[in-house]
Amino acid sequence: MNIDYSPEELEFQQEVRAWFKENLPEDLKQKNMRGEMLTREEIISWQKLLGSAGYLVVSWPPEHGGPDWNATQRYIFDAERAAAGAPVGFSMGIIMLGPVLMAFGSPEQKEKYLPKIESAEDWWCQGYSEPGAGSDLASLKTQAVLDGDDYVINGTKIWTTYGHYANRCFCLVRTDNECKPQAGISFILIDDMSAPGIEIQPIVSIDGEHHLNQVFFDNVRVPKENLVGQEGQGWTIAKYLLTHERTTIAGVADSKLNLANIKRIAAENEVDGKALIDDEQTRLDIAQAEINLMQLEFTNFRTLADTAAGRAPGPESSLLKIKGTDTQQELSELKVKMAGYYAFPWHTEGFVGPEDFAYATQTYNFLRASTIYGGSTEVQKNVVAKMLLGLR
Amino acid sequence: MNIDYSPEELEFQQEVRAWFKENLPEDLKQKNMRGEMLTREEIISWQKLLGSAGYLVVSWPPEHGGPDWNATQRYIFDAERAAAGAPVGFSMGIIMLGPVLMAFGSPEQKEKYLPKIESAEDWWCQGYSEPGAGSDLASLKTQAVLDGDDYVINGTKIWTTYGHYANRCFCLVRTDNECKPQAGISFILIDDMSAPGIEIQPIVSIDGEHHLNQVFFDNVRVPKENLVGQEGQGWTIAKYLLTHERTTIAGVADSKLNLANIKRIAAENEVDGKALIDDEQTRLDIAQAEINLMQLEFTNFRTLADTAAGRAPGPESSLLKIKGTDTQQELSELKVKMAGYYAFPWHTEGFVGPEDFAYATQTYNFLRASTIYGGSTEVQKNVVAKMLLGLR
Amino acid sequence: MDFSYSDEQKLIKEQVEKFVQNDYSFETRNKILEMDEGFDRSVWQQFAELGWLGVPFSEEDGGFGGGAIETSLVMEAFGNGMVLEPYLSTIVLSGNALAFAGSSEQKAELLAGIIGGELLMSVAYAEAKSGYNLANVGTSATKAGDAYTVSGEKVVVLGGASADKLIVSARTSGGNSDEDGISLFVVDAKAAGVEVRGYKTMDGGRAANISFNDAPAELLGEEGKGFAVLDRVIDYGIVAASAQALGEMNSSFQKTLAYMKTREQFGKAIGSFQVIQHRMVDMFTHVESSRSMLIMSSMKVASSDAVERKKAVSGAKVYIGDAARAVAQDAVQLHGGIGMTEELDIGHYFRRLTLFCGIFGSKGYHLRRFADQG
Amino acid sequence: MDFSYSDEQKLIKEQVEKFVQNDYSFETRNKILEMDEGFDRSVWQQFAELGWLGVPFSEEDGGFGGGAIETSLVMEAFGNGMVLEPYLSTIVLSGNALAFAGSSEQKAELLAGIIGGELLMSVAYAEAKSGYNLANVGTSATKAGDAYTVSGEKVVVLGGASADKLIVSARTSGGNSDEDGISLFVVDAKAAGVEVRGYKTMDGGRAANISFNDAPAELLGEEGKGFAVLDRVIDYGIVAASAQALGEMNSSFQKTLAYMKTREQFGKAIGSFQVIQHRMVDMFTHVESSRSMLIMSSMKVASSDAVERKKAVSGAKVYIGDAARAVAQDAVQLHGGIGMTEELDIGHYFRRLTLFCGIFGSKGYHLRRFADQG
Repeated sequence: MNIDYSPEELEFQQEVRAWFKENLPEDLKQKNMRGEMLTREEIISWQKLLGSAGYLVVSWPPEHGGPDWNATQRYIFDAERAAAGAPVGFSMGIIMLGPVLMAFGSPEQKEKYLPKIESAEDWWCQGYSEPGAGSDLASLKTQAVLDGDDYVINGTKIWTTYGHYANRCFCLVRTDNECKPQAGISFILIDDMSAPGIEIQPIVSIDGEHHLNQVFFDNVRVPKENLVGQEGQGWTIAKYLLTHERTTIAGVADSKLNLANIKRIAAENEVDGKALIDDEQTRLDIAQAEINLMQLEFTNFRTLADTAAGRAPGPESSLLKIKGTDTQQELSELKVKMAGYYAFPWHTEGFVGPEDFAYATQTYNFLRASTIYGGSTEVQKNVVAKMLLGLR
Repeated sequence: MNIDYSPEELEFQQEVRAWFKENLPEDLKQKNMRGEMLTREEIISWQKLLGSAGYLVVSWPPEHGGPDWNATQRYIFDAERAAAGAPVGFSMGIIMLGPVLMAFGSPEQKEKYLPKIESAEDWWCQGYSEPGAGSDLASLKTQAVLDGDDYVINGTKIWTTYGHYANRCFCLVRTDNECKPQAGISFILIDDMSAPGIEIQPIVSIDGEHHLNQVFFDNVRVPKENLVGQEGQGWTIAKYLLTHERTTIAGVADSKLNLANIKRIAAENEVDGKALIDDEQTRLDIAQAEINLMQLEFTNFRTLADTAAGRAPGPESSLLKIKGTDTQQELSELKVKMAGYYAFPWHTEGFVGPEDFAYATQTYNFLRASTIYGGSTEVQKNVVAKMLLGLR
Repeated sequence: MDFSYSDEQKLIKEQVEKFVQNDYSFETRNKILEMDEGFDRSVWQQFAELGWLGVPFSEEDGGFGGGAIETSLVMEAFGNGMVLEPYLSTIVLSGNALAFAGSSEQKAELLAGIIGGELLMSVAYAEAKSGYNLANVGTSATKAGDAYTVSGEKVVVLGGASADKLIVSARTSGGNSDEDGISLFVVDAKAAGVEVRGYKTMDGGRAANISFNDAPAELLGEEGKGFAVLDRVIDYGIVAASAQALGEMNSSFQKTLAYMKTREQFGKAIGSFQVIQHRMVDMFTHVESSRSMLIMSSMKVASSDAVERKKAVSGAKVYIGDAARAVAQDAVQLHGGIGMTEELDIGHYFRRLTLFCGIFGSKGYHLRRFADQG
Repeated sequence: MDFSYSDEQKLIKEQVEKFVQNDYSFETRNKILEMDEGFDRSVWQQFAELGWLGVPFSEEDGGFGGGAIETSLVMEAFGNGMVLEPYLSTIVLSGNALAFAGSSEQKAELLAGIIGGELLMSVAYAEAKSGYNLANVGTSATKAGDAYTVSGEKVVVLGGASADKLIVSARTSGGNSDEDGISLFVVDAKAAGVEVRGYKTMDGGRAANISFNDAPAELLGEEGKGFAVLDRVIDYGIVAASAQALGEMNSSFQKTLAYMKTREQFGKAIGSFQVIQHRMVDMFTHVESSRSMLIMSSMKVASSDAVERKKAVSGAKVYIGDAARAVAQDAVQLHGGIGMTEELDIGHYFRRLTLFCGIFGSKGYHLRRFADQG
């Protein structure tokens, strides 16, 4: 039992660290650290830079352009990325669609789509949720009906993150109404988000920003070659993604950067005659958050060590999403508390007070979503109770 | 809207206060304040003293020997009782059986039993729960079968508080197995706990003390006159008691005394060079407990004001048990924390450290029961969700 | 002991509740949000005509003859509809400051102007590094002859951008955090040397940072004794803001409860899941417990015993602040995705309640203030 | 990075687990509880024979060659069965104190005696008014020639009543709470001037208040430099106690889970209620999260960087303490009435875990100690 990286891993860490130091633009770093939203252009050019260094599709196997790293290397990379202050960027194509195509896609699909994900040319968005369906995917209603060589899609998808930035979209659609609800779902690719019949309606969220969309499909024609796998295989594909290894789901690396940032802010900002860190409650709140994060990091290490050793991750891995989002919310709330009255001005108004606090409230508001999307905390607990504890 | 007592109420308060000051034995007060268990003899002689002053069956109507007080007076009396440091004593007969007999009992039953409750001659215990039944009274199994002029009782009751102190017992028994489970339950009185066929087995609880018992009935004969109301009316009677007004269910008065005691202890006890109250966290923990208690007191006032004005208590009254027991547990835990290492010695060992802390752990352990008995917090929430919020 | 409302109190309560329900729908409010000042001056005039702007003030000062209890009734109803008009800054804070410390001339001019709806005011007390400490005052006032001028900067002055006049805390003597030596002044927002930077706040309201550069100022109350007045005024502000928060919490609760009963997931109403049911009971508990604390503090804020007043008000702020946070977060969480959107009122309640947690002092600040009273 | 156990580690883990399961049933334990000393000396001899008493010590000191990780494996398994024998006081605290600071003579005599099972020891550090501060030492030591004597009183010395020898912190110089000037001494419990008052503790164990009146004492380690040793020894104690608590938590969780699956109420298994299911998930989370913190602290307690060590240990104590409290309380609550009784093991786990929350410092104490490291 030991907690150290091997000499090779340490060398790798240095290499990655040096790359970020040299390549991450300072203004991008500052915006990211403040919690400010990045523009589409900023994200794309940064991802292209990553792509050109072979640092974009890091979880992919080498035959598809991945760097052939093991789980520990991917973990180190992500830790260095976060520690450098670099943003996560858009990753639906890399994390979601890539693995699906590799496992279920046709040779033509792989050839057509994978290279453009690798090079950050394509921005994929995800069409899963529908109004009224929430966490209950089996009830989705968007139809795809085969008409000649095309599927004709009608319906609507909601909570489509960065749908207005994306040029392509992968969707779950219903291709059969007769069979059991889950068996009638298929996985399909939409090549062009500006195609006729597609309307994207912005949804502004409670942080005042436009991340989300509702997408309407009105007789949208998609060639039948864009079906991934077989008709009716959509449910299987969706589940495949859920069990796919994700060593960064806990968000440890970014939370560590956040905590370090909070400690710096607490030391630098003076309130009522003393530094924030010299206020006993703030000091203990920060300590408690750091302890919670320590826990998260080591639970993550346990999963990582299992993965690295080729073992299935232990039961603790199912808790990473719940605890990870708790920690993100806790840190964002801590920053709001530290901001005091400076949490009140809306971030769209520029720097009314210290820059460090300008986006505190926006981040806090936005992160309320973290315990809702991707399987709400309540649904996650249902699953753990059933699957791991055998309660039903 | 005002929060003041009327001149008459203030006069009443003075009268009661003076009585306690004059009559409460100092050693009884000290034991009670430390959280020490009282002996059967101590309790009985104290209750007899209360009885002789007309202060025992304070919730009863005058025709049965009650003092004809209104809800506010009863509240004031209980507040003064607690503030004086006087114990609650045993009250199953007063709070539970008395109202049942007044509403459902025969004239003979009233005449036979009520006066001896009023004078503290009889100690009644309650036979409701059975092993395996918990909060689910409808499933109880103890049988009472009519045989000539007697019911013959067989079965067992559990969690019988102070069953080993009591001379009498009121029970829910099953008199009919054919009908719906709730309709076959009857309410019956057992005159003599030392009668043949009754065996009382002690249950020691996690505070190391003997409060509870399991009572076994083996062909115990009870004259049929001891049935209260009709056969099958037991469920109705049990429900009647649940809705019966109890302005002291929140335990505000005793918790206020506890808090005052904790503040005194925090001021008097020095740890690591300063008084406990000068430790910032202890100070804030106490402040938070005091605020929580403020809330409880005012929620209780709202219920009381409604009752006093002849209105039905508002929805807030259903929360008094949940919040009241929370506060009791919070205060007991606070005392354990303040005790530090002195929470470790078991109370049976005499005063190993400061007397103030000698019973802290015992009380903490014992009070874990407060959220279990009398409708667990979970069951209470089920009821509120269904009855008040209309969720089902 | 009597917790029932008088007929007069019931009347004002019903009046405001009815107005909010009928004339201040979520759609109407959204339009008002988009207005330049973040509120509607014609609505404000309506309030004046209905007499609501005089609720907290004595009849001899031209008011309704009410106090914190009546103000709480108005504010709770305002909370139901998230009313945007600057009642807290103009009526509760500025009005009470004038009522507590104003000369008869000041009352005749300013308080009457407020009650009549002609004058908007705000109290400027917080500074860039003061935190929540009202005694941490760096802004200074200088006397020249009979006249004063003030210099310094105040931040996050709620309603500050629309105020015609400001009540400003400034130091006339003493060290930086001394309570003694703080005085209150009335400053005209249009006067020379006053610079106002207005901005939106998280709840869609408006606030301002305001700098004073030898701005002419008129003393309000006794020189050097302003702290006790300000401290009391802010306590009245806390009670009023708590009442508003209670209205917001209760609306969040009621709307969430209704949604839980209709919204289906996995083939049944969400509200049929036991975990949701208990969460709703907790939310209900937060609302009713907060109501108890509001009643308590709205009665005790008027106490002449400062310790009793501070314990009541700070205790209520701690308790209701925690409840507000929990209700706001749970209302969003239980609504799921739709709760995260601007389209729905739930997210707006969330931001109002989040702002409430920080207004006039955080939980930590008030827990300490409570403990300080012994 | 590798979190798997070596074959040697697995062996000791399985050995102790098997012993607890087969030879230390709840009934057996209840009999041992009733023994005069609160533990069974024949069981202790068995531990000695199996080599378990040497687990934390180097091979050159006659030990197994393990460290905190191996000790944690033993202690977690002990926790499963709530083993009563004084491993913590004798082996972990006293043994490590000797290993860290003892002369070769002291090791040869005392450490060997401990490992062999012939000698029971305990560390006496807490005083009546010291709280958790190890540097708050009023007990004093006086040197006369080459010999020392100590005077003062130590309280709540776990295992103190059965100890043959005591390691006592006493002041040889410096003010009451100075870290400098504290020295450690070995004192014979039977020596003149030593008075031991033993008593039961909440978990059924034994502790003692011990007074020293010019009792003869032998220096352990360097004079005046005892604090750093004691601080480190207690950190090892915390890790070991945390491991034991993890075993107790995990057993409480497993037993509660099993009960939820079998116990019926209102016609169905309690575990089918969603509220219970989520509570069980929370309990499971507490156990698994605590395991992460235990792994972390058992690796880092050996760090030569004192800041790293203290953060790891205090962080773990804070976290596992909170988890222990929650698991203990919920296990009783979910069991209902039966969980409140002495008959069932659940209540015994509850008291063990309650004691853990206070041992070697409360949550508040360790949160501050953590924060103090920056």
